[in-house]
Amino acid sequence: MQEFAVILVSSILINNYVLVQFLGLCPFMGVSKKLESAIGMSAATTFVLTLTAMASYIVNELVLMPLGLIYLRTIAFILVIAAVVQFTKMFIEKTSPLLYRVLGVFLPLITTNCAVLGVALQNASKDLNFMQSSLYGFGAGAGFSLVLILFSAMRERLAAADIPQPFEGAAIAMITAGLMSLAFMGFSGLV
Amino acid sequence: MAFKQISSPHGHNPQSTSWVMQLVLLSTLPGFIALSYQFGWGTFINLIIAVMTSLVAEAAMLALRNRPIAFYLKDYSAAVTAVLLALALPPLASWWVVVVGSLFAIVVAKQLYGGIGHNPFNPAMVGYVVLLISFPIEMTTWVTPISLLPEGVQHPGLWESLSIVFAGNTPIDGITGATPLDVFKHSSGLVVDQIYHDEALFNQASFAGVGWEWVNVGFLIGGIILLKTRIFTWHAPLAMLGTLALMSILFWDSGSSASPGSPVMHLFSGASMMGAFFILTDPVSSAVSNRGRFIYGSLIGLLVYVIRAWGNYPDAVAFAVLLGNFAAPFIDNYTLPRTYGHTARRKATDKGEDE
Amino acid sequence: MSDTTAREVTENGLWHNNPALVQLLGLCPLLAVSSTMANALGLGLATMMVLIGSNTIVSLIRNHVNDAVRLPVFVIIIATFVTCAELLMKAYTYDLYQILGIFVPLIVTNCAILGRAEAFASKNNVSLAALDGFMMGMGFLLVLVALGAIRELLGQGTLFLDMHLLFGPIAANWLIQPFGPNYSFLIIVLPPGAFLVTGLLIALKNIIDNVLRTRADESRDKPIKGAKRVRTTGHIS
Amino acid sequence: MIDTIAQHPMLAALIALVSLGVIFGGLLGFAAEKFKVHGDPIVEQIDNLLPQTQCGQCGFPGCRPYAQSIADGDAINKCPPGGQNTINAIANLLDVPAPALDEEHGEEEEIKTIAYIREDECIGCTKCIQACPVDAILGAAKLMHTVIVSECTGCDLCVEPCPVDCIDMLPVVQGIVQWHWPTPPATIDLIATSKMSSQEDAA
Amino acid sequence: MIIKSIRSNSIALALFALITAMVLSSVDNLTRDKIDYAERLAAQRALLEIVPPERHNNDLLLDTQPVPEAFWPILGLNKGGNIHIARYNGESIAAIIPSVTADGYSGDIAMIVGVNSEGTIAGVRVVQHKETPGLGDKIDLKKNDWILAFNGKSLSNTTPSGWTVKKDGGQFDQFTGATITPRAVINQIVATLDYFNQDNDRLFNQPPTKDTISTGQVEK
Amino acid sequence: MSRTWETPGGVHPPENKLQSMTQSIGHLPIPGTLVIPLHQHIGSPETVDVTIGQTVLKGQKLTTAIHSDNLPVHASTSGTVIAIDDHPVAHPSGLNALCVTIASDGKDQWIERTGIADFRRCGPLDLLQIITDAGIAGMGGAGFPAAIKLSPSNDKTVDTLIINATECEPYITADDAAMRGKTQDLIQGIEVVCHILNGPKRVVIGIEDNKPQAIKALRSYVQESSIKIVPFPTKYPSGGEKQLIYILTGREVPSGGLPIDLGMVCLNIGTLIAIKRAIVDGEPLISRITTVTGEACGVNRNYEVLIGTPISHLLTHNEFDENNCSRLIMGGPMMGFSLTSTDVPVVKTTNCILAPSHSEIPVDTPAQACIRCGLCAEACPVSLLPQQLFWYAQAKDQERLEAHNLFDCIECGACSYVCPSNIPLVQHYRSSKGEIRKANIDKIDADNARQRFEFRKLRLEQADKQRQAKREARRLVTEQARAASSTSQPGSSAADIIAAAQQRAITKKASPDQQKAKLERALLAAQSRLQEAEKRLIEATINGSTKQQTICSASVESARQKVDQAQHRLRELTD
Ligand SMILES: Cc1cc2nc3c(=O)[nH]c(=O)nc-3n(C[C@H](O)[C@H](O)[C@H](O)COP(=O)(O)O)c2cc1C
Ligand SMILES: Cc1cc2nc3c(=O)[nH]c(=O)nc-3n(C[C@H](O)[C@H](O)[C@H](O)COP(=O)(O)O)c2cc1C
Ligand SMILES: Cc1cc2nc3c(=O)[nH]c(=O)nc-3n(C[C@H](O)[C@H](O)[C@H](O)COP(=O)(O)O)c2cc1C
Ligand SMILES: Cc1cc2nc3c(=O)[nH]c(=O)nc-3n(C[C@H](O)[C@H](O)[C@H](O)CO)c2cc1C
Ligand code: SF4
Ligand code: SF4
Ligand code: SF4
Ligand code: SF4
Ligand code: FES
Repeated sequence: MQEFAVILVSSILINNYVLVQFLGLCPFMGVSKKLESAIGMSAATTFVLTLTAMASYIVNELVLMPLGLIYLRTIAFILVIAAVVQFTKMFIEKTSPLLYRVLGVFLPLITTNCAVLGVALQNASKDLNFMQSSLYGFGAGAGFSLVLILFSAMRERLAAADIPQPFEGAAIAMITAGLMSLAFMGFSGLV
Repeated sequence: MAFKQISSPHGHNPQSTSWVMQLVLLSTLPGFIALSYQFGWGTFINLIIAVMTSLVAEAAMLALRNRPIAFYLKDYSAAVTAVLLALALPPLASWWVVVVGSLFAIVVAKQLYGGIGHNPFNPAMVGYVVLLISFPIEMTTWVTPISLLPEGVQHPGLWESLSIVFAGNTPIDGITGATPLDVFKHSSGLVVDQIYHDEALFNQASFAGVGWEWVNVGFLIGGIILLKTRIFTWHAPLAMLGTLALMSILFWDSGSSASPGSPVMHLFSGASMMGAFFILTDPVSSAVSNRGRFIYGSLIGLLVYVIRAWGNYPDAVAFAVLLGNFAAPFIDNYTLPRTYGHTARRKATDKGEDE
Repeated sequence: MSDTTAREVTENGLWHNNPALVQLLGLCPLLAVSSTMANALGLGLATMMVLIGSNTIVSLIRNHVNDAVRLPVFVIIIATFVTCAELLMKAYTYDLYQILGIFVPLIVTNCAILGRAEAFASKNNVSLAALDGFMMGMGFLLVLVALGAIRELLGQGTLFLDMHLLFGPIAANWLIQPFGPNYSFLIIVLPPGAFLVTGLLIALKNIIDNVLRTRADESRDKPIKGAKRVRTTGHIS
Repeated sequence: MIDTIAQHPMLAALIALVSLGVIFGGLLGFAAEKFKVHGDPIVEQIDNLLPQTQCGQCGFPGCRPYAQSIADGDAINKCPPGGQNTINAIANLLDVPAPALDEEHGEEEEIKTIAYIREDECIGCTKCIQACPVDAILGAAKLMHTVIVSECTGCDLCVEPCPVDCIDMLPVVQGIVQWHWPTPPATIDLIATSKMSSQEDAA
Repeated sequence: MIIKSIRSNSIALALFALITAMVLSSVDNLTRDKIDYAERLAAQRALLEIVPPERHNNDLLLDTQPVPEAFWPILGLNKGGNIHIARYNGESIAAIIPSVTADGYSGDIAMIVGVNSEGTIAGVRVVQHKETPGLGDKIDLKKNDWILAFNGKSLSNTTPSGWTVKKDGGQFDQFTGATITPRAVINQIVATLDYFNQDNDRLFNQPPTKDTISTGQVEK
Repeated sequence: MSRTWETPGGVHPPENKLQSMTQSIGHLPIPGTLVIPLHQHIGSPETVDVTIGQTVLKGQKLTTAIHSDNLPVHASTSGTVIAIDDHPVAHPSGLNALCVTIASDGKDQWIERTGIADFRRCGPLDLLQIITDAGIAGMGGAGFPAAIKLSPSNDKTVDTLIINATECEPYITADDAAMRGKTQDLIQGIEVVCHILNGPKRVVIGIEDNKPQAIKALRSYVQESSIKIVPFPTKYPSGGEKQLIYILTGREVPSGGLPIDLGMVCLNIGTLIAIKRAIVDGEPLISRITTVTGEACGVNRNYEVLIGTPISHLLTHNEFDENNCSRLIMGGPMMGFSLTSTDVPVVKTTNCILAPSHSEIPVDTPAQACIRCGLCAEACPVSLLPQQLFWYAQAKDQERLEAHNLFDCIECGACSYVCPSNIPLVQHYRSSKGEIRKANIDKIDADNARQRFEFRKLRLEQADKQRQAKREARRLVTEQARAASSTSQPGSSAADIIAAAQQRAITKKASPDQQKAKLERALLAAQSRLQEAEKRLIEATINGSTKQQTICSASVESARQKVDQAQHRLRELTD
């Protein structure tokens, strides 16, 4: 139990995927202008991350390792991710058209979110068991969601700020992310 | 004669922003006096350097941004930022430490966002954290409080202090040491009673840790003045102190070696009181509604405790405040008050006219 | 798209549509491996190679894949190049590979690469596509190296640190320390610094653009207002 | 079995990747058929933001075609009647930066104008009726024509076809009912103007 | 319709996968040996710094002994670890012992301590730590050569009171503003030496796990 | 019963009420000309009954209501109509509006008045008609026709009558003076209203505790009656209808709703006195009590002023010093609007003319940035977050503004008053509200235009298709003809066929009679649509939101235009 808590705290706060590990930055910058879309993106990404962590664990343990094909990890995982994303899309569309309308547009973007491949690769190199892998996947997603949602609320606020012209848009968003990352350094050493 | 077209209301109460800021400046006096008494001239020198740097930086940025300089300098906000940063820095820190901190605070954290009122993060705390991370040695070298100085040793006088700060002369041995929170953090394996017994920082204290208890009392007095003059409401500070106290009670476990310290120590050590009454209350970067500020304060209190108890940093107010700032706009979206005539509170993301 | 010229491709890649500063794609490696110039150069080169390769192949096969499998095929192509790059780096610059870590395989998900395959290579001929790959890669590389240089200099007070990882022993004494050996400003090296410096670079580009634009505006003729109007109601008899 | 495959790395790689390819390709094929995209709701949303003046200044025969073109990647700053507000709204919808209005397409007007036919000069040629995209002109052949004020979008398409030039575009009267408080001027403008006026005083 | 689409897409993708697989497996074939070599070189590097190639002629990587479970607590190991033995012509000359301390400023500090057969330190390297950059991270050889001060020290040639930082009256420097990290490292080195004294007979008298003399270490 | 509730927020600006209460209500000489704006209340416009040059008597109707929410205006004195044109009116915009200008003849001659001393004999509906004919609009604020407020509606009964004697604005003492000087009229007015409302269960006079003399005066009259006088602590803006209802009953008027939804009606002192006069004395609303105050006036005092009196007339009689006046305000300092000219006439809602000196209300200093201090939120009586509203107003984020309940802002000005950064918050809100309303109207217009454009396209397409089909048919015919002619009938030429086609076309075109019938049908349809739309507008006004109201008024407007069109075309045809 404690181990799980440690994994979660570590992947959400201390080694936050976005602010500390620099993974998933493109959607972080791209889909954070509106709170609503950030929430949608977060939900979709967390779901895909968790599922990918599980699926890539299986592929890695059952196919790549026994066959000595570790060098094919990258390509195998990216295929797995694409499949998971596709599957998620179908699944959601089938089960909840409402949810699909909210999340649908975000799903294709997730394929090229490096957080997803990052989780798969990191898990594979860390030699974890299935439960741990899934938890890392979920934690990564939760951490991504946390900062994405807070960041988008902040960017909405910045929309009316009197920002010097050259800094408007991407530049100030970067600087804001920098200050957020500064704040997140406070979590170092927690576990 | 044609008269001007002016929207109501006509007339205004006499409070102005610069008046508010001046009041905040005045209210830091008790804390400043306590700091100076306990740690010597260093704080005063920090203050002068920080204020000068901040004002120059502010003026320069305003000039670059083509804004009326005098109009904005008159609001005293740069001075408040500078003073609060200076009070948080270790006395006798090198001049360039103070300068870098002030520059970061004013230029990056404040003016790049559009100046007063627009910054989402607390400028003083941004300056502080940048320094803490970049120059850990300079930032963890604290002066020993007056009552713990060895026999015959005194804090350096003004000139000597100046030479330490500007010429980089190292302070005489024995006048620097760890802070109570620092000591506590690193006495792992000892039960609390033993720490209290062994460490001069604790066994000579009136309560909490030597020197720091009175600094905190100073800021508490200043804070109460501000509360009474209705510069801010009680929500954020009390929520923070309350949560901090609550957490330290919950994990006090009668002072075993794993205990992160007593409520009294947490409330009256480090930057607790200054944080609660001067930093959290920075209106610009905090949540907006009273409910929001309550949540914001509680969140910061919680984070302060978590980082102090289990994280890397002995004091965590600066980090916790930045994290709180980060969450504030989100909190704002979900803590609108219930408006007259509505049955429920609304969320900022609600669409249309009602419900 | 077919009327794009080589010159436009070049300008877009290096400046107007720079993947890092304008499109804000490929940010993860940009921020993660820009703590020293050597790292930046290593990853930048690898990325550029992959971009050129994938753009070329995608352009070659662009007329032979149908829509449903278009994306997966592109991804497979990119992943193949990345894996090759990974294996080669491991074999020849192992230490650098260790430092860059996960970001080498993550070139696959560098959105800039798939983005170029989709937006450009799949619509243009091979030579243009390859040029685009080169220029986009170059644009990315230049920004990455600039960022690396700034962060290394401001953060650790060095330049050309660890270059031997890339260029072998001859580069071992390239190291410069303009501020003396004891200088350090940690925040720039740490994650926050990556964001801050990138933000400043973007702002710098905006400032330069503004200057260029005002100059161009001054020299250009005023547009004829309303020149592009059409009649929505057809011709009038 | 696995052992034998593992013995031949080349074979293993082939089998692994090909089978992944087959499975995945199948999945995609399934998805592609099953979930064909129907219609493009974004066009609808963009069209909803356009002012529907139907003036053609954007270079398209009406607002909807322009909406379609935006959805296909055209610039969003070509609609002068919508002005900056519309550009901002579309930028917000599409999550792209908002450019300034492209002046080649025309200028944003401060006050809406609508067509007014000087009825005593009108010869009843019906050309304006044909020109009006929203049927805002009434009248029969050889009879005097008149503009329905509430329907006129102010596109001014009727002005040019009129052979006797009897159509004027007149600003809509801003009465007490339409009036609302203007946004207060920004502080720097205030200070700048007061500075200027004090300089003038001094001079 | 669906079946047809599935089939055609599967075939297309399979075709690509086929080409890819061929390309990749041949690249793998070409680079495999070089990569193996590079990996071993890297794994060996720290070991070789402690016991340089001229002092031994076995394969340090392969000649290992597990730490007996009884000693895990002393060495701060949670999951055990392997001790590398350096031999010159079959004779054990040094042991390289993994050791972890949890008393650092933040998180564990993992190091390897090389001890010569006579009990002096051959060298210490910190392999993993999370100490504050600019403060506690000077234990890393990349930042500071403080760690070299232990070379040649042993429990016998240095008094117990000397085995601590200067601030506490010992022989070793502390870092300005950070005493906790060096203290922790020093204490753990002492613990490791303690362990070595208790276990060295067994360590040095075991035969090599494999006949590694013939393999020799990987040459630079 | 006399328990009171406390509203959140509120401010305590200096009251400055004593200055104007040193003397009793005064009277001014009749001005030479009176300017009577035709439109002084909420509601639609009306038709003018008088012509230039006509002589009118005091109290004579100048306009006729053409719609149920119209109110007539009356001549305030006898004289000659000398102009009916646009003239500056009492409106924050400073714009002109249609006014009737009367040159007074100094005789001040009344028309015939028929008061009903024993009003209890009349039914409520008759009394309400008299109130409407007397042109009585609410005199406390928005100027809503009083009769409509008092009209019975089918599903709502009024059980509480609230009399707003708060007068929470600084400086203004018009109601205070009226309560002291015309207590009896007031009480009678209350009785009339009670009768109209069929005897509400509770009648409450809500009054701030800073008017002890008025309270005393009232008490002496109402000792034994069922009217409760409830004093409560002075705080601005307790006089807002919704605030007052909460203070007195602890209940809140639902957002977008009206007091009637709670079974309450709230009337101002002045309105009640006017009602008494209309019913008992037969006098229409032609004068009101107005406070003239401020340091730029040498005399501060309440006057009984004729509606239409130019402000300049008031000011000259009160030793106005123009050079010492920083701005001219109609109403109080918190909610009153600035006047740009002294030509503006007094209207039914003019309770105060405030001419402060430069030191009294100095020029506003430029606004600083909002520091989110929250003082405004502390002051807001309806628990809004003014700083957030301001922030989103700057960002022009209309969605967020509405989510933050912008339309619940009563524009009381408490937030601007306390803002340390001197931000003209209320103006921001007003401008944002205006923009949102305009955006809503634009949206309706756009949708309408889209429909018409698409309809037109469809029509053209169909016409095109028909034409094509016809051309095709014609081609066939000609071909056949050619084939036929080539074989047998060389005489029957193409011309014949064309003539035949023309003939067909002519018969197809409708006869004038048919056209007329069609137009009449269209007119009928348009009229019924108009009625429908008007009904909806009324419903929306009663219990709908502001947004609904704008939508409905827009549709009424367009329906009305359609009727006009149809009439116009019909006329064209019949002429
Ligand atoms: C942010 C921060 C980081 C620190 N990092 C370290 C560290 O990495 N290693 C260490 O020994 N002490 C660290 N310290 C602890 C203090 O420097 C502490 O005061 C010091 O170790 C006590 O030793 P002294 O006797 O040299 O004062 C850190 C303190 C702070 C506030
Ligand atoms: C647009 C509008 C419509 C109204 N409709 C009614 C109504 O139908 N019935 C009613 O009793 N009062 C109605 N009122 C009057 C209000 O209840 C209120 O008394 C009036 O707005 C004056 O309030 P104020 O001065 O506080 O703004 C209406 C007011 C407005 C502004
Ligand atoms: C902020 C605010 C303050 C008001 N203060 C008063 C007041 O002091 N006295 C008053 O009679 N009406 C005041 N009103 C107007 C009332 O809300 C309401 O319109 C009036 O009492 C209805 O009565 P009437 O229809 O007879 O005018 C105020 C309105 C607002 C919005
Ligand atoms: C009660 C109060 C507390 C403040 N606290 C801070 C603070 O912690 N840090 C700071 O930089 N400015 C503080 N300010 C000043 C001001 O809000 C600050 O300069 C703005 O953040 C700059 O936009 C404070 C002001 C007030 C009124
Ligand atoms: S310019 Fe704007 S209003 Fe005119 S047709 Fe184009 S989109 Fe419509
Ligand atoms: S009347 Fe003229 S200006 Fe108005 S919509 Fe029709 S064509 Fe356009
Ligand atoms: S009172 Fe003024 S400065 Fe304070 S929060 Fe409100 S608007 Fe901002
Ligand atoms: S004006 Fe509106 S926002 Fe301001 S205090 Fe009054 S009700 Fe609240
Ligand atoms: S590079 Fe685009 S998400 Fe990481």
